[in-house]
Amino acid sequence: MPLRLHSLASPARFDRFARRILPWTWVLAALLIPCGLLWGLAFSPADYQQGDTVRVMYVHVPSAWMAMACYALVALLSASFLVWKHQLAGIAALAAAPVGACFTATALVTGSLWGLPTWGTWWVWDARLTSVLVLFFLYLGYIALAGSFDDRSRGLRAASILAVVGVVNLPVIKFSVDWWNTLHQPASVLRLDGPAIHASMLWPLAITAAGFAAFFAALLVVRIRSELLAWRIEALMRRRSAGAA
Amino acid sequence: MAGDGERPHLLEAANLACERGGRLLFEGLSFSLPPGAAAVVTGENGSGKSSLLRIVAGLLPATEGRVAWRGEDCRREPGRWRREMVFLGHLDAVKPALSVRENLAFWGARDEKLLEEMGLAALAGLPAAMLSAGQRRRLALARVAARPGGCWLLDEPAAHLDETSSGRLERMIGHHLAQGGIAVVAAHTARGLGDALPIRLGPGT
Amino acid sequence: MAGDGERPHLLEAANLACERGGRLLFEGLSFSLPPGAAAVVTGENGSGKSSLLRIVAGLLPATEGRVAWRGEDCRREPGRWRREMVFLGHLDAVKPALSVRENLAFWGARDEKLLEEMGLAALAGLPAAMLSAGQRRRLALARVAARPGGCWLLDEPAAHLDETSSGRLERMIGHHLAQGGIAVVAAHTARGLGDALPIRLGPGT
Amino acid sequence: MAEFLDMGGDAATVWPAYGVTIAVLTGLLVASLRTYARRRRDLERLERTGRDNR
Amino acid sequence: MTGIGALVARDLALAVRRRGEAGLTLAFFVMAAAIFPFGVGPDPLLLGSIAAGVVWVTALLASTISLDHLFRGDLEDGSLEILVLDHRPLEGVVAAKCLAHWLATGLPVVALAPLMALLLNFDMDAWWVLVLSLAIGTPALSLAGSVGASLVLGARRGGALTGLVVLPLCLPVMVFGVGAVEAALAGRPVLPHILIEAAILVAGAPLALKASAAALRIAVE
Amino acid sequence: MTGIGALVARDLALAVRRRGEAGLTLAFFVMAAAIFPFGVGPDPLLLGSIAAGVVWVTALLASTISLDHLFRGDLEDGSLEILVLDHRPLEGVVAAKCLAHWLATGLPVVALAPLMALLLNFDMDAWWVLVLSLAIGTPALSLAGSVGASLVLGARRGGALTGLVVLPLCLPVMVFGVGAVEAALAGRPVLPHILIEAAILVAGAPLALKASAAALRIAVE
Ligand code: HEM
Ligand SMILES: Nc1ncnc2c1ncn2[C@@H]1O[C@H](COP(=O)(O)OP(=O)(O)OP(=O)(O)O)[C@@H](O)[C@H]1O
Ligand SMILES: Nc1ncnc2c1ncn2[C@@H]1O[C@H](COP(=O)(O)OP(=O)(O)OP(=O)(O)O)[C@@H](O)[C@H]1O
Ligand SMILES: [Mg+2]
Ligand SMILES: [Mg+2]
Repeated sequence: MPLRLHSLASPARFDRFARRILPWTWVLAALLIPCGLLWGLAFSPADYQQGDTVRVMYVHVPSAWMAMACYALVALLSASFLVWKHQLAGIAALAAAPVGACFTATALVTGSLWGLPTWGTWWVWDARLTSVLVLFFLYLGYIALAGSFDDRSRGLRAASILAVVGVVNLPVIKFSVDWWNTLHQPASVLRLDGPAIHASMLWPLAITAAGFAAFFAALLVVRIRSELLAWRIEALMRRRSAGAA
Repeated sequence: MAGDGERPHLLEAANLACERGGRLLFEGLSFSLPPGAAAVVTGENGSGKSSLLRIVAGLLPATEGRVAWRGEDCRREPGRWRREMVFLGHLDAVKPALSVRENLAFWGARDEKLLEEMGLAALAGLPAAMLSAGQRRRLALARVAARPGGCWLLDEPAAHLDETSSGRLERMIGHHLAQGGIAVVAAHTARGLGDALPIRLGPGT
Repeated sequence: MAGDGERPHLLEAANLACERGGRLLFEGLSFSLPPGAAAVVTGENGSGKSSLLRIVAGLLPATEGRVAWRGEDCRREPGRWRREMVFLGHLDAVKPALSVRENLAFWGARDEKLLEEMGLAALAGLPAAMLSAGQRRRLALARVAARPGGCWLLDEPAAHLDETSSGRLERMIGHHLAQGGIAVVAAHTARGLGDALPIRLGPGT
Repeated sequence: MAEFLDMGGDAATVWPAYGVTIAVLTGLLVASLRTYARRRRDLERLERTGRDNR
Repeated sequence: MTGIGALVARDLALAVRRRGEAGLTLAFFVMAAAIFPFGVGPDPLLLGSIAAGVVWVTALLASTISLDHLFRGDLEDGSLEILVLDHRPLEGVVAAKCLAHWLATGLPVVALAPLMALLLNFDMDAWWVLVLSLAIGTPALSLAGSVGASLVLGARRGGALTGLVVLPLCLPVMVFGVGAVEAALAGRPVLPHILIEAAILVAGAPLALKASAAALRIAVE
Repeated sequence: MTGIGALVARDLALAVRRRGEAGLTLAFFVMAAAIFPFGVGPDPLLLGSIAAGVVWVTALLASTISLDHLFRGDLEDGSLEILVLDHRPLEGVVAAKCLAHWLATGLPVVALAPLMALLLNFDMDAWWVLVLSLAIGTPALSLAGSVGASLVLGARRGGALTGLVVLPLCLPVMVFGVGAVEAALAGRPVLPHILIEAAILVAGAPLALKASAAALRIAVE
């Protein structure tokens, strides 16, 4: 389906929805992130083994979660775009991907920084680390593919297919710590039998994570709007230049 | 759309519109063809002849409107729809590494008579890489000729052909129409398709 | 071969023969063209029109005979010979990833007037992948038009062109001939090249 | 305060980690907002100049 | 479904014409195998311990090399349009292409694996596991490759983009393929790895075919 | 010879024009290198010992993956005919193509080699040897590749020979390239290897250009 101009011209329902939730998400993000980070930096206890380096956790772990959740979302949106031809879903996925890539990057960098004191090196080719790197490339591939078609809507459809197929990597990342003997920590929060870390660490972690999620939601709305504008601008320009003929 | 008297129309295109590269090529285009009828699409370069053929073939989604074959929307029943649909674009779909005969076999056409009808009998064993432009076009036409009776969509079928072969093409289309097939042909002149339904597309670029 | 009265002949082909795929396409073919003259090569599919043009261009070695440009054998002095020789085959030599304007620049043609003359001005920024068949052919012709005055070898230049653009092609060739250039054009009809030297090739396949 | 800044000797790990995260996220935020604003301006300009010829 | 057999036969016939591809794959494979022992030095133990990984990685890279061919010829000579319009499902066409690709790139690797293993001083008791894991894994690589190749087909350019798109998709298969060999070397049970690998192939194949077919439809627009 | 500069500029423009291509190629390399640890395991010592091989194989992969593009596009869209007819020597055209190919595939490897070496735990005292050997070797790979790529074009039926042609051309370069690195790691003199590598490049370049040009002339006949 080529993207009809009018179907984009007034994604009115999205706009109404966005208008309603946007203030809330900004407020939530602005409250939760500083709160969680400060808590993590200043008021949570140092680890008896790792000392103060454990504070990296409060940025590392939420980033890592967001990196994976974001990919899951991109894949989900892409799938619904492909199946139900819901244009907005495809555009939303396109808008979300760079955010996910950024979270992946921060997870990688903070993890590396954390690795130096704990493992004695900032990079090992351990399965967890490498698979997150692969996730980063998957994001890059998705973004690059979407951008390398002359026709935006064809690029979006091709990239959506990639996003859906790329889901195979999520289990590899999630379970890499179980399948291999890795240096990396196995899951201690997101486990079937409940979290296994102390509440004094769980709280700031949960608050930062919630803050990141709120931030993501707010940013996503802005980026979707921006993306919609880009499509309209391009369509207009195309028509102008074609009309001038 | 209703039939033409008693004969039901095989191909019906209703209210087609096509926008490409930001330019509206055509809109509100409707036509329908009963068995044995042909349409000839003319228009300047860039007016959308090829685009129209690709829409009818189902290669390109129409911006608006629908196409029905034997009363069924082509998007719904791709299997049945496509079995009778034969498309020939600007490209010949010829495999240079295969011989002429093998090329036809590749598309499921094993009848030696086809080679003769298209004047390819003498070239049958030659690798297609060695064909001249017109000979290659004839090979592409032979693939089409192998499946008469359905819906032929031919984009400038006479490109590169000489007089003799243009005559072969006319005979081939005539034979097909006589068997109750229909044909939509894009061309720069309506020559040789005198009684075909003319479809004239808007200005080109 | 001597000149035509006082004007020295620019292009001289003497006793050319060509054998391809075991078939002798032509032999003993001689012709020569003074400045401002054109030749039109006609013949059936597979009669060797393209082969002749490729021999003159120096892409294909002749089985026999020689071609001289300004009195020099083309094989001996490839540098000088080729600077003035412009070849357009069945293929358009268009890079789909580049825009129309960039395609021309790729072949060293930066003149915006070329775009206008070939009716490509409105398409200048479009990636060539989005051109229609005739538009692409026009782009190929614009490349040729950028180098008037030498020897043009055009193989079915009017393929895929509509009426308007065929007119453009005729004007373009006329302008070139008026500047003292010469042209050898392969075509299925001699239309638009009325006073050109006719070269009719033998039977095709 | 100095003690807090020192992070138990792990300042070189903790502060860059927080710094990078905050920098990347604010960078993304700023970039997104600016592109959005730019596109709004572009569209307005486009809609103001020239009518739609269709 | 009667036509699918004909489809496969046809693509195979065409593939046989293009032995060049197999030659290139083999050349790459041999070169890679010749290069690795250099770095590792002659230590047979070390060499043996990385042999499986090297063979697997090389197989993966070798299969990526010829991916750009897979559909591009068909796109450029116009055959792809006809194939997309065929009344038989496009997935069948893709499957036939994948099979042809596997025959040209996967099969030689499987066949050569024992020799490579020997050269790299691989523990020969486990060689059949290596061969088995490759035999199951390389078709999956071809399938994943076809997804990447068809996706970049309509794009302005392939090359690095193809690789970037394909390699992440291939990873899971390789992980379990290597896992099986390592389990065999360590005396642990091999079956679970092989089963997971096979499961990925079986479950992934329809997905990959569907995805490729969809991507091809986009490419001919 | 004045026109050759323009020729190179043009081909480079075509290669560089594809925005983001360089970034894409870099990502592709790291991705390709990231495959190895999945195969051979995370042991830093082991990885360090195969690092040179990994980098070199990746370079080979990058160079071969886009080889088929080198002239085929030009042949099929008809540009090759025009290039052959250019008044400037065809060898110049080939050189320009090789340069563009190297800039797109070789240069990124050379640039990235130090980082890869670092990531793969390579002995950092020898990193400059790795870079040097790649800097001399990758152009040779591009040149050898161009011979192979142009030969297939002429071979009517797909040519089973490409791989076999490219193999003996590339192998010596790679052997001496990796050899130099090995020598550096073992504390032996590096210069002989580098000199031989350079000699292959210098002696081979004109030969490769001539051979490619001849093959291209045959291809357009
Ligand atoms: C570049 C290096 C690293 C990367 C790419 C990385 C990646 C990840 C990912 C993807 C997760 C989410 C896992 C899940 O939810 O199942 C995670 C969680 C975690 N990481 Fe890392 N990590 C890295 C380094 C480190 C280091 C050095 C440490 C500290 C020793 C560490 C400690 C943790 C902890 C404690 C969790 C939370 C696990 C849980 O409770 O589920 N990571 N990391
Ligand atoms: N892939 C594409 N993407 C965007 N626009 C396209 C694409 N292909 C063609 N167009 C545009 O659509 C218009 C119609 O193209 P089409 O090929 O249908 O013309 P045509 O009538 O067949 O012309 P010709 O006589 O030259 O074959 C052209 O202006 C062209 O620029
Ligand atoms: N590469 C080749 N190798 C061998 N034979 C060839 C080759 N190319 C063409 N031929 C043969 O040479 C003959 C002449 O081909 P040529 O292309 O010159 O014909 P033409 O007059 O241009 O025909 P058309 O009108 O179809 O373009 C044909 O019979 C063809 O089979
Ligand atoms: Mg057309
Ligand atoms: Mg011809």
